Amino acid sequence: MFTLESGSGFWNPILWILVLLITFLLFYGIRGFGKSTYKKGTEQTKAFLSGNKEPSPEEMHIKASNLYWGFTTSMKSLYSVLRKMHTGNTSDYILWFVLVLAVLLLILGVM
Amino acid sequence: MRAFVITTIVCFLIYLLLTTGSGSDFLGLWSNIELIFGILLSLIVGFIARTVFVKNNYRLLNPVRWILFLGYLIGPFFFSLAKANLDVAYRVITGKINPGIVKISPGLTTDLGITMLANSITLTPGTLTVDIDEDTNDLYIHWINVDKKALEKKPIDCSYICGSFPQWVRRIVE
Amino acid sequence: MIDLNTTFLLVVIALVLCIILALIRVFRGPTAPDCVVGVDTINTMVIVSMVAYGAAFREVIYIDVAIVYALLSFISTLFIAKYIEGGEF
Amino acid sequence: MGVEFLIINTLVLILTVIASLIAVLLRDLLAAAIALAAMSLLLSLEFYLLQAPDVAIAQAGVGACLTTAIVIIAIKGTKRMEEE
Amino acid sequence: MIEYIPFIAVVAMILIGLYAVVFRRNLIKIVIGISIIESGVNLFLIMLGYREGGVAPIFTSLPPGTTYPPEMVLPVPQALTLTSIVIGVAVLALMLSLVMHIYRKYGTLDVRKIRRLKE
Amino acid sequence: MILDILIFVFIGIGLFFNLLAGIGLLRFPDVYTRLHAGTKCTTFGSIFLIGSVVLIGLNMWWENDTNGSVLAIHSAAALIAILLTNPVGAHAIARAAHRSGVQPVGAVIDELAEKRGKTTSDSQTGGD
Amino acid sequence: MTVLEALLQHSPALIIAIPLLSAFLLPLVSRIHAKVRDVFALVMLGVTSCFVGLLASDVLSHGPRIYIFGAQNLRVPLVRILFEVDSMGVFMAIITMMLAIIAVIYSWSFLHQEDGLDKYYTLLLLVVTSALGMELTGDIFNFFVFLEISCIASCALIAFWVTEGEALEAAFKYIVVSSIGALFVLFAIGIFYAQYNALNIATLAHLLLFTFLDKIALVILLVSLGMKAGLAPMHMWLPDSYGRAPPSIVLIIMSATLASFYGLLRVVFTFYGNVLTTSLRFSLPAHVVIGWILIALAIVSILIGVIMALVQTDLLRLIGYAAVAEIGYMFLAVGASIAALGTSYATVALQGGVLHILNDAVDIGLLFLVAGAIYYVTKKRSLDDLSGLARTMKFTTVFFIIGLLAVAGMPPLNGFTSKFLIYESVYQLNPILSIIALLGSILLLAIFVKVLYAAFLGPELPGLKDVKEAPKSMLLAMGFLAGLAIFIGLFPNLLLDTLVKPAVSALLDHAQYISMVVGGL
Amino acid sequence: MSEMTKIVKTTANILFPFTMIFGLYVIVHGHLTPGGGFQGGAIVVSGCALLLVAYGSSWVFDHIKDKRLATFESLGAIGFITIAFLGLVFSAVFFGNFLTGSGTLFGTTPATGSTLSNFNTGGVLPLMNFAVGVKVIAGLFVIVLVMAHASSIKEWG
Amino acid sequence: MEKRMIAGILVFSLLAVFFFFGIFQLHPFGEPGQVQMDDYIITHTQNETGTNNGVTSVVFDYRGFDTLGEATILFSAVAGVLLIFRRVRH
Repeated sequence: MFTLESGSGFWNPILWILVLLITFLLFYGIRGFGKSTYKKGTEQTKAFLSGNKEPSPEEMHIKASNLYWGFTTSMKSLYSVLRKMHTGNTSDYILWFVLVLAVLLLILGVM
Repeated sequence: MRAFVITTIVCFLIYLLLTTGSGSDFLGLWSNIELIFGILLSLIVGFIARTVFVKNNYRLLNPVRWILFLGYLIGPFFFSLAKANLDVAYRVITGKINPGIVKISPGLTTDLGITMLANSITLTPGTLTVDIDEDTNDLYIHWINVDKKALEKKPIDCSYICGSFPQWVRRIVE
Repeated sequence: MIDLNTTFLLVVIALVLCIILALIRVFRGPTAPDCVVGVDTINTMVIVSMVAYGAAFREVIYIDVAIVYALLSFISTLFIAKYIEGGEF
Repeated sequence: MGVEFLIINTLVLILTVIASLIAVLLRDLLAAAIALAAMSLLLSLEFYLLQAPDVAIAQAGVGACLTTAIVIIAIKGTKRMEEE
Repeated sequence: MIEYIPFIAVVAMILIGLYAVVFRRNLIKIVIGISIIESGVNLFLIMLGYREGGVAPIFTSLPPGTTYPPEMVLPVPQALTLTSIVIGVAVLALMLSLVMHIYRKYGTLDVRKIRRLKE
Repeated sequence: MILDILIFVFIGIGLFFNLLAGIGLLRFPDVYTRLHAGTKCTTFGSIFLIGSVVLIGLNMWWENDTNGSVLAIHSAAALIAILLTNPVGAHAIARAAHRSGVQPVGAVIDELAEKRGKTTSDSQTGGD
Repeated sequence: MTVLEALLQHSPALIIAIPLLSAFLLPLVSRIHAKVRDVFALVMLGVTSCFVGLLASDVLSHGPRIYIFGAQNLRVPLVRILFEVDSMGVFMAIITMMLAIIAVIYSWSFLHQEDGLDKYYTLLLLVVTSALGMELTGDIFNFFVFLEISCIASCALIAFWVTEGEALEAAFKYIVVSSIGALFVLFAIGIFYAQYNALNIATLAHLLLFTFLDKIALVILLVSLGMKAGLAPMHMWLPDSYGRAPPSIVLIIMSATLASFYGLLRVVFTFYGNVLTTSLRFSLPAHVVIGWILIALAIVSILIGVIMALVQTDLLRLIGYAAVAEIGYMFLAVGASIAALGTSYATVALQGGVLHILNDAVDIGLLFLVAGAIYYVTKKRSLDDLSGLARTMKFTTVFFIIGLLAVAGMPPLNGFTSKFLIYESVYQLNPILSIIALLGSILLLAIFVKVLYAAFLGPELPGLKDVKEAPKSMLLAMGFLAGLAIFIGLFPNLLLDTLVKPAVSALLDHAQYISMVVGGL
Repeated sequence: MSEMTKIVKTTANILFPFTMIFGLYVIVHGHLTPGGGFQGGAIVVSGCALLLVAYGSSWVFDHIKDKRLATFESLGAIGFITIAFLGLVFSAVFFGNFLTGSGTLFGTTPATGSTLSNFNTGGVLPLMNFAVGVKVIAGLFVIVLVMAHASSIKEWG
Repeated sequence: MEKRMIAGILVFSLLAVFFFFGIFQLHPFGEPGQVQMDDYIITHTQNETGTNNGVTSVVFDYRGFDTLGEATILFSAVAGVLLIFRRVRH
């Protein structure tokens, strides 16, 4: 009764719950293999950077705007068009409205 | 209290005028329910507007002044108005003007009086009230055709500009 | 003898033609006060044409609109005048 | 309803359109507000001619007085001239 | 043709208003443009209700010579227009108070300069 | 018959002065003189035009049509409102124009400007 | 007649009247005490929800309901306003009430330091009323009136933080855009009135002939309501206002937006239901043209939404663009179902679209609430200034991850269920559409992983050391939405069978909607 | 803040009660002549705006506070919706016109082709007119008042 | 800037053409086509609502719910203006 069918496919939550449970059990089991000598608050937890000093949080912090640098740079031509489109000008918003209105009128009016 | 009563009565009279012909219960012109509503609404308006409508000036309660006012309106005022318009017509057609702004001291003291005089001046020949001195009640008047004779004596005599209006106004209001 | 109703309609037409003259002043007026003078004149003419139109068809309850206009057009004139003279509201 | 009505109606409509055009085109915002008041006025006359006195009163009260008042107050709160 | 002139005026008013909104740069001009569009739409509604030779839908003091039931213009568009007028004044007041505030914050009324929110 | 003639005369006078107001508004050189035309002529014209309507209303009332009373009284109310408001409006405009610095064209004398020149403290120059 | 029956009979009117009355009363009530005011708003919304539930149970079991204002029975021409409540309207009303109650609970602690809260709650109730009215009404002018109420009240709410210039700017843009849209809707109403002399939706749908004027009106309605719903390329107001309004308000504005979307559905399916199959030139049926128009706009929305969201640094604005993409999904489903009208997968697509309305409300709402919680504790908007919040805000992080997965359409959560239906059905119309939709989902996932990485993971910045967990009532609101996301994700069929399928059949069965009113003549 | 001249103030004093009584006349005759709650309310508000422009907003604030006006507006709205609810109670339908034809207050039916004398008609319509009138007066005036005040002060909070 | 102008002119002329063309499909001015709803109101307003003014009877009786919405719009506008100016007063 929980199966969702869409003509060509299906979706069963019970199955998904089972899969999730198994994943969780596996995760728990693997976790058990960890070292028992690992302790919090000792030297062990500190990062080892080839003997260099650990940088401060500000230096380690990667800004969100740099995160997908590669993607945005490769799509630069698309972004320049889109940025030009989003002018933030109230009149342009209405111009887009009128434009779509006119185009749709043309389509439906000619048809 | 007196202000409240006066305002209410005036409002009621206006209401009666507006609803003339609504029925035949009262004097053959008004219906009873209209009268009741008129009184109620007049009380409301009287309560709200009593402080602005009546400014401690009860001279106008005298009916003689009302008759005088009517006489003023029909007599000198209307005559001047007609003259003024012919004057403007003349100036519109010929385009001859000789304007200037002059000061007169009519010597009226009450607000109502000065207002009536200023309005009369605006509607009468070749003159237009531009400004008023709040303290001395002097009027500054734009005169479309300045009379050279009048400028000789300062301040300018009222009679050049507004004829006998200040006397009339004084008789009516003050 | 022309019909009285037609006469009043002709009056309205004449007044509308006068309104055109005043509207030219509103458009051309070099300063704002000139525009206001034009609008003030239009006000009065509109009131009169309303009364005349109501009288032409004997539609007596329509005259209320003219009274409303006569009372209210004055207020907008005052607002504009107060702005021009630089007063604070 | 004869030819007189048509003439009046057409004239008033043309004037209304002209007044709205003035309101849009003038650079001085105060003059634009005044032209808007004139448009409102003529629109009210048009409503009156089209036998809608209720709407004419509403347009008179709102369009001629309150709209003008609010626009003037807003111009007072900001500034009068359009920037180039 | 002659009987369509009023509707042409309506379309002209709507287009004039849209022109003001799209091509004028001043915020108050934009507000005026919206007001003009609204007037045009109101006029359109009233025109739809006009019936040639009709009187206003009010029975009090009908003009002399009216037969009963009289020929009257349609009342529903007038009621709709009344609602629309109230909406117009409410929107206008709100927009203009926003404009006043924006002027205090940005120091300008130019719509091209009021676009901190973009992209 | 007499009434009809009277009404036609009134209408003629009223229309003449209203037209005059329009022409004067275009012909005069500055705002003050335009106010002369715009205020006086329209007021005078309105008195006659509305007066003719009032006459019609009174005539109807005389013939026992109650609608006539409404026509007459409400038209008269509109007239009174015009008479009260027009000169005050003209005064307000003239004062505002003078304060905003509009000089009367070809003025031979301007005592108000003199007075304002003396007290420079309150010299306001209209809108910003 | 028992009391329950009487209440049921009048519930369409009471659903509007009770929040309206409480909005009028609220300025007076708030004089007593601030606490009283908060509780009053919630209680009144609760009462309204009870009526919505009552009406829903009746409508779902007994079919549509009609309520006439001011008269007992239908008069010959339909001069009076009437409400016509069918399953679709009820479905939307439930969504609206859910969002409203969550927003009120969230605002309790989110805004407790601000002033002007009595006006805030009043306007909130008014927006809720307007959304409910748009969903239940059966009269097109009434729809316009409620549209305007939602415009004005939402605009004032967007400008709630008046000290920020950007909020005022967003509010101005919103009101310009929406009032012009509403004026054009009124123009379209005038066109209908001129031709058919009726204002009732059912009557108009019955009489509609698809003349040239009707085409103009259809285009105007589509574009205006589409703009109000945030369809690209008229979407630009949406990130502005969603990004600058208080996040609790965004839920309310979203309910108004979804109500406009519902209006669009109503226009296309019911209003033009009779004439959708008319043949136009080139022997193309009208529904194919309209459907492909909507599909084209939807694809533009999805792509613009995700691509622009990727480069945003303002968290709330980013979610705003994601909301545009989500709107695009709904339009894609609707467009596909119109284009393929009559086939079996058209129904599936519409089911997906209607279910996606609810899922969009839950997911985007949850994300906005999380973003609001972050703003509440850090007072920072930009993602560049945020880092390592997971250390201090554990619950919020969990809720964010749930919202992230749900929005991206990851399997065990609710976003997947509707997107699954959409992909499946759109694939049968045209595979490329399905691919684009999947691409959009993947990009959404990428976007929110970026947010997760930037804001919650990473080193702890010194400026954010003394950050505490969000207050309890905010957590409660977020938790409710997160729980709902999981629940719908796991048991979509419960919802699909009880609510969505009746709603879809009500939309498609325009003949019943029309005959409810016109048949009674 | 600043006041206008004496002439304007005196005229405003005279015109204010006239405008007000005319507005109320329009409100209570809404079911007979052109007009009604909204139109009459707009007229009364214009009268109040006359005082505002003649005396300045601070003078008006001395006489009435915006909070009280807002309360009046709420009361008007509540009155309107209460009449609608009374329709639910008395005639079993929301917005039912329960007074028409009842013969009591406003309960008579007007004669055909009638004159001004049918004041006692309309059912609940005059009451609704009055409620809407109160609401519109308070609402529009508070808008104008607050905006005028905001435009006249230099420093905003 | 120039591109925007050209696009605007093009779009506006297109819109104008369609609107003007659409306007001529309407019923002529002064002769409404179908009037069944309004004629019902005109003939029944005096009996059903007891009102002489047809417009008022539509506004407050037949379509009273719209008027409630209208009142709500005014209410929300007032609340909005007071909300926006809340720091300016006092």
